[in-house]
Amino acid sequence: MHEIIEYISSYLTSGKTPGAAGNMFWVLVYIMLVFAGLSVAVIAMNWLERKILAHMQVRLGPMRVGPHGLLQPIADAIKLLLKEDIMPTEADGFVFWMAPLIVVLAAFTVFVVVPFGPTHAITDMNIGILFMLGVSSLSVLGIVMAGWASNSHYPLMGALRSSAQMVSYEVAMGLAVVSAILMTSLNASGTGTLSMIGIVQAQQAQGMWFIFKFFPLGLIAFFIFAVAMVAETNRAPFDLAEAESELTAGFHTEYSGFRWSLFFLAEYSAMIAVSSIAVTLWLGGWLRPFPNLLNSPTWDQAFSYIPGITFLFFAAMCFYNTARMPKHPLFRVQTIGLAGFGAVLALIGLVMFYPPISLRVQDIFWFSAKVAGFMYVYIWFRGTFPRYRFDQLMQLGWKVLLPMGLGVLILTATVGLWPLIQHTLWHP
Amino acid sequence: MAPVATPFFFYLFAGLMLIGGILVITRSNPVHSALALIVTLLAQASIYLMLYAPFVAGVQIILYAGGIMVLFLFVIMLVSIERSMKERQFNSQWVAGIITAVALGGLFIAVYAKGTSIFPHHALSIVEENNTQNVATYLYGQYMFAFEIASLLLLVAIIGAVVMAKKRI
Amino acid sequence: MTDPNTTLSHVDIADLAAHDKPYLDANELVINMGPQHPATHGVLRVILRLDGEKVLGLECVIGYLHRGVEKIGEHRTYTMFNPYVDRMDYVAAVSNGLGYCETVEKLLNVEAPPRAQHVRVILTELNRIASHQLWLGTHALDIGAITPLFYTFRDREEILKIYEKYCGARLTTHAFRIGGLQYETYTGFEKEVKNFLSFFRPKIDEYEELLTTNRIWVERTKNVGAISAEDCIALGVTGPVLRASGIKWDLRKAQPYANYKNFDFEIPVGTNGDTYDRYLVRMAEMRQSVRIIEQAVDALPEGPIMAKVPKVMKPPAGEVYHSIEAPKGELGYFIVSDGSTQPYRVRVRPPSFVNLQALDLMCRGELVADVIAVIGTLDIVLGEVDR
Amino acid sequence: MIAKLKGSYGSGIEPLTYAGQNYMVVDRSLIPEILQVLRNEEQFDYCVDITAMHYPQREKQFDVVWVLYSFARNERIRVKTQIADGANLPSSVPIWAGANWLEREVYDMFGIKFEGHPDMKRILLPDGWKGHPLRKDYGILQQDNEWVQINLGIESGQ
Repeated sequence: MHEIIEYISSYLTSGKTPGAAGNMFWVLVYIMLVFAGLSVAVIAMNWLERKILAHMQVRLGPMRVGPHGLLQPIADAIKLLLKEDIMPTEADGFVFWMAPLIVVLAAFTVFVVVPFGPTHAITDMNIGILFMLGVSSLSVLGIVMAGWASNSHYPLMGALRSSAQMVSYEVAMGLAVVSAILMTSLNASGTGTLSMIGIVQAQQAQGMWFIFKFFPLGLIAFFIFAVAMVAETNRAPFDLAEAESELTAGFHTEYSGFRWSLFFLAEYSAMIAVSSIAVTLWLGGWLRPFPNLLNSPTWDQAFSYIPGITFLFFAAMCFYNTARMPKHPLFRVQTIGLAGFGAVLALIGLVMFYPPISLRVQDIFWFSAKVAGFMYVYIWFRGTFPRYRFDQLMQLGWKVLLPMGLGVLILTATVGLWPLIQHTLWHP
Repeated sequence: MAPVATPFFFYLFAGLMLIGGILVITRSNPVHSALALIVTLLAQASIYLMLYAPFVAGVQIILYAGGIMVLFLFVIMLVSIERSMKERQFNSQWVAGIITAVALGGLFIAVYAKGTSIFPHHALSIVEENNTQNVATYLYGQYMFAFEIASLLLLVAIIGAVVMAKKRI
Repeated sequence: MTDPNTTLSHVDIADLAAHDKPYLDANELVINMGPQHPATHGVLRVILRLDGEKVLGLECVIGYLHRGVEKIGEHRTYTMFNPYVDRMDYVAAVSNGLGYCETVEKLLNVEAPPRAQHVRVILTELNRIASHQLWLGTHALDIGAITPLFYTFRDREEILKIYEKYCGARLTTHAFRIGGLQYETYTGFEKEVKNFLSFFRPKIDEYEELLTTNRIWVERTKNVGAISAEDCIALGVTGPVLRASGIKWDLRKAQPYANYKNFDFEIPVGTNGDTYDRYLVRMAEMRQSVRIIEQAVDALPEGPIMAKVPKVMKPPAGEVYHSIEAPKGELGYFIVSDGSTQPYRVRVRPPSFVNLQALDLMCRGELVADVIAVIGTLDIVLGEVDR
Repeated sequence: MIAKLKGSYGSGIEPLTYAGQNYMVVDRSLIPEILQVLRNEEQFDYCVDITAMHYPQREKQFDVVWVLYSFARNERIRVKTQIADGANLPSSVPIWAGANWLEREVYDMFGIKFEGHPDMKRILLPDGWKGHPLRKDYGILQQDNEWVQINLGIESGQ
């Protein structure tokens, strides 16, 4: 018994990720936490997307299930789970069954290496970024399988479109990623890293987020990645695969109920995954804003309050809206519910002021906040842009982003090695 | 982190590879064959990982499982499956196939039996952390020439493919 | 293949047999779009022959919404048939009513009094705006921009409110009567219409801000589904589609009806006849409609709203073809009277039906995504195509 | 213009006016030529509409009407002819491409066939339907019960 407690508590002082420390218990705990957090994030995304999109489109969005539709995603989830799961008679049963599993598996597995903080990752891999790109590229397989197994024209065309799109945008994406990896090697030893945690630490060591590095090269690389990641996740304006007005629903036209919800889950977790890559590579991962400029302990203290303040702000918004609720008996339950939700948020916010917790949590907070920014941009895109046509999409990928990526890569290498080149040229 | 249950995982992945390989050549539905091939490639990537070659494993997944196999599936899906399933398989050369397989197997066994000196009995002690850097150092240092020749070969292949696909450029 | 009940598999086999191509040569793909499809604006069914994503040809299958309006017309009196015409182009019901009432008035040789004419122009032009708004919203939705739909519906609501206040109905208004109007305008009608105009003018800029210079929108619509003026004329295509091809022809100017000749407005024309030009033409038409309404409201005369028409209408035997510029193109009515209380024959010349013929020509060589854009830009209403 | 045509074709053309609208009743035999002349020489380049009327008491049961418009002259004209049940008319698709669906609709509703039409089949009603609904002897509640039963699986569509 004592040994077990020893085993569990020994990790807490190790200062490593559970994977690196080899502590199986904490690995399992972290997997559970990441999985649960991701599910909650997807559910929250569902609600937020509908709400934000609705407000962009001068409507209210879900308002009926719970106060301001807060319980809508839960109602949707229950509906999806209870729905009849239809499989077309002519479908290839096994492949049809496998496809959503592969997509979900690929979307969730990448989170093994996502660094929510210097120690808050399930594990740190030597090839972290490569692993993320590789595993997320496996989801193409699931999409192709889904489209083919449905044995119907629309899903097949949707699958062809999205797989062609994903395969071609992976190239531009890879080049942008490589230029960021090159930047990690600009240190004394000259060896870079592919590890996700290492990349963020390199940004910390160099005192600069890579988006500002070699201005504007980092920015351009980030821009290429940002465009490619929207295409990679099949989201508007690159949502050709699911173009409702053309292909009804693309590769998952024939899916329903639980299986369909798996695709849904995978789409949103893939969005979070690629946003995590972007945050890690260019936006300093878990680092708080200005870690080097404002690095006095006072500033550390001040920034550690921000997570709590954010939650308190949301709580205050809830209370404000509670006060604005119609004073009618029919709205009583909703009013109480909203107030309760605000109270929970306020409680979380207050707990976050408690120093041991605030220190452990603020890395995760900054990382999530940055990812949430990306999520908002995703929704914003969807509300603003018309859809690209397939050939235009391919043109953008191959004729614009790919050459740009190559150029940025070469320039980054040249600028990074400039001292060495200078040295060789001037002192042969 | 110390390796856990190495023999178990080795046999698991080796078995998966074998089963996948057999399924590739026995399935009459080409899509199923391709999927089995993906299983084989993924199992192979796992074995690379066990050999402390994470970079090769990652590249294997990105390039083969995520890239090339998608293109394979692409082509297969565009061809009508119902029709091609009814078509005669290329099974008429199974005698030649078995002879080749036996010969290849014999060669492997012979090399393994004769050349025990090539295979050290102790476990390789490559430090995991430096694998990627090592690959880079070897590729751009010692094997620079071979590497560049390989890329030239790929260029030739691309041009060849374009010439064959497009009659008029 | 016209049989609405032909299944897709039938089409496949028939088509492949017709083209005598080996099945393994997967160059040609037959896709059935509709009648239940989100982007066919109702129950249009399109059978596409594709080479990859390129359209080799297509065939429209229509008739799913056929209700025999022309047959019904022969069995109703002139007055009783009036509400039925609203159900053809249900997004521009007022225009349909105007065309029908004016045609019967021609048969009866009566003319609506000036006040009625003015109100008719106001309501019809409001209807043109409403129809174009609905077109813009759905067209943008087809191309993937979901937000304009809600903007246009928000503003269309204001027009529908005016209709509702005027005659009690919002969509199928049945606003006009043969010989004039049934109802006098309500108190504050002019002020509300004017309020709407000042509310709506900046809204057009808002729509344009979202789309006109949007790079993706321009790329999706420029040089897509282009049709030349000659082809338009040969196919009988009218309305904004014809004008976008560069022909300055609008029945309101060419053969003025109602009292359009009293109003000062311009006919917007395009040059390339592509989807983008049609978009611009319709946007400009909305602005022109605002101009017309403004003039009509300012000059709204006092006086009776109904001409002297007999209670039981028995037009003398004869036949009349009369057409108006509906939001979609030339909407013609050909009514033959045999001197009885019911028309002997009512023929409707629906603009959507004739315009839809051009779909095949406009889509050849384009991609599947463009078919959607072109169906949207033709602005068809299946209720009118099938009648 | 009509006078000129009248001059060259004589008794085959009867110009009429009603409510200020010109139309002419043309003999069936002159139809192909008149349409061609109107299109090529008189610049009636836009075929607005083709339709028909049914007069069951008459010997020549059908009136077929072409509504034409000229962009150059800003003028409409209607050409009307009478044909018997079962008689054919020449298709005007070669003259105006837009006549395609209009003629199909006339065929669908009245059963008048157009010779030389590229795709003479029903357009609004389903292919197997029996009867032509806009004929006067076709009741307003009448339907092809057999077709409805076979294809829709119900007793009646009413």
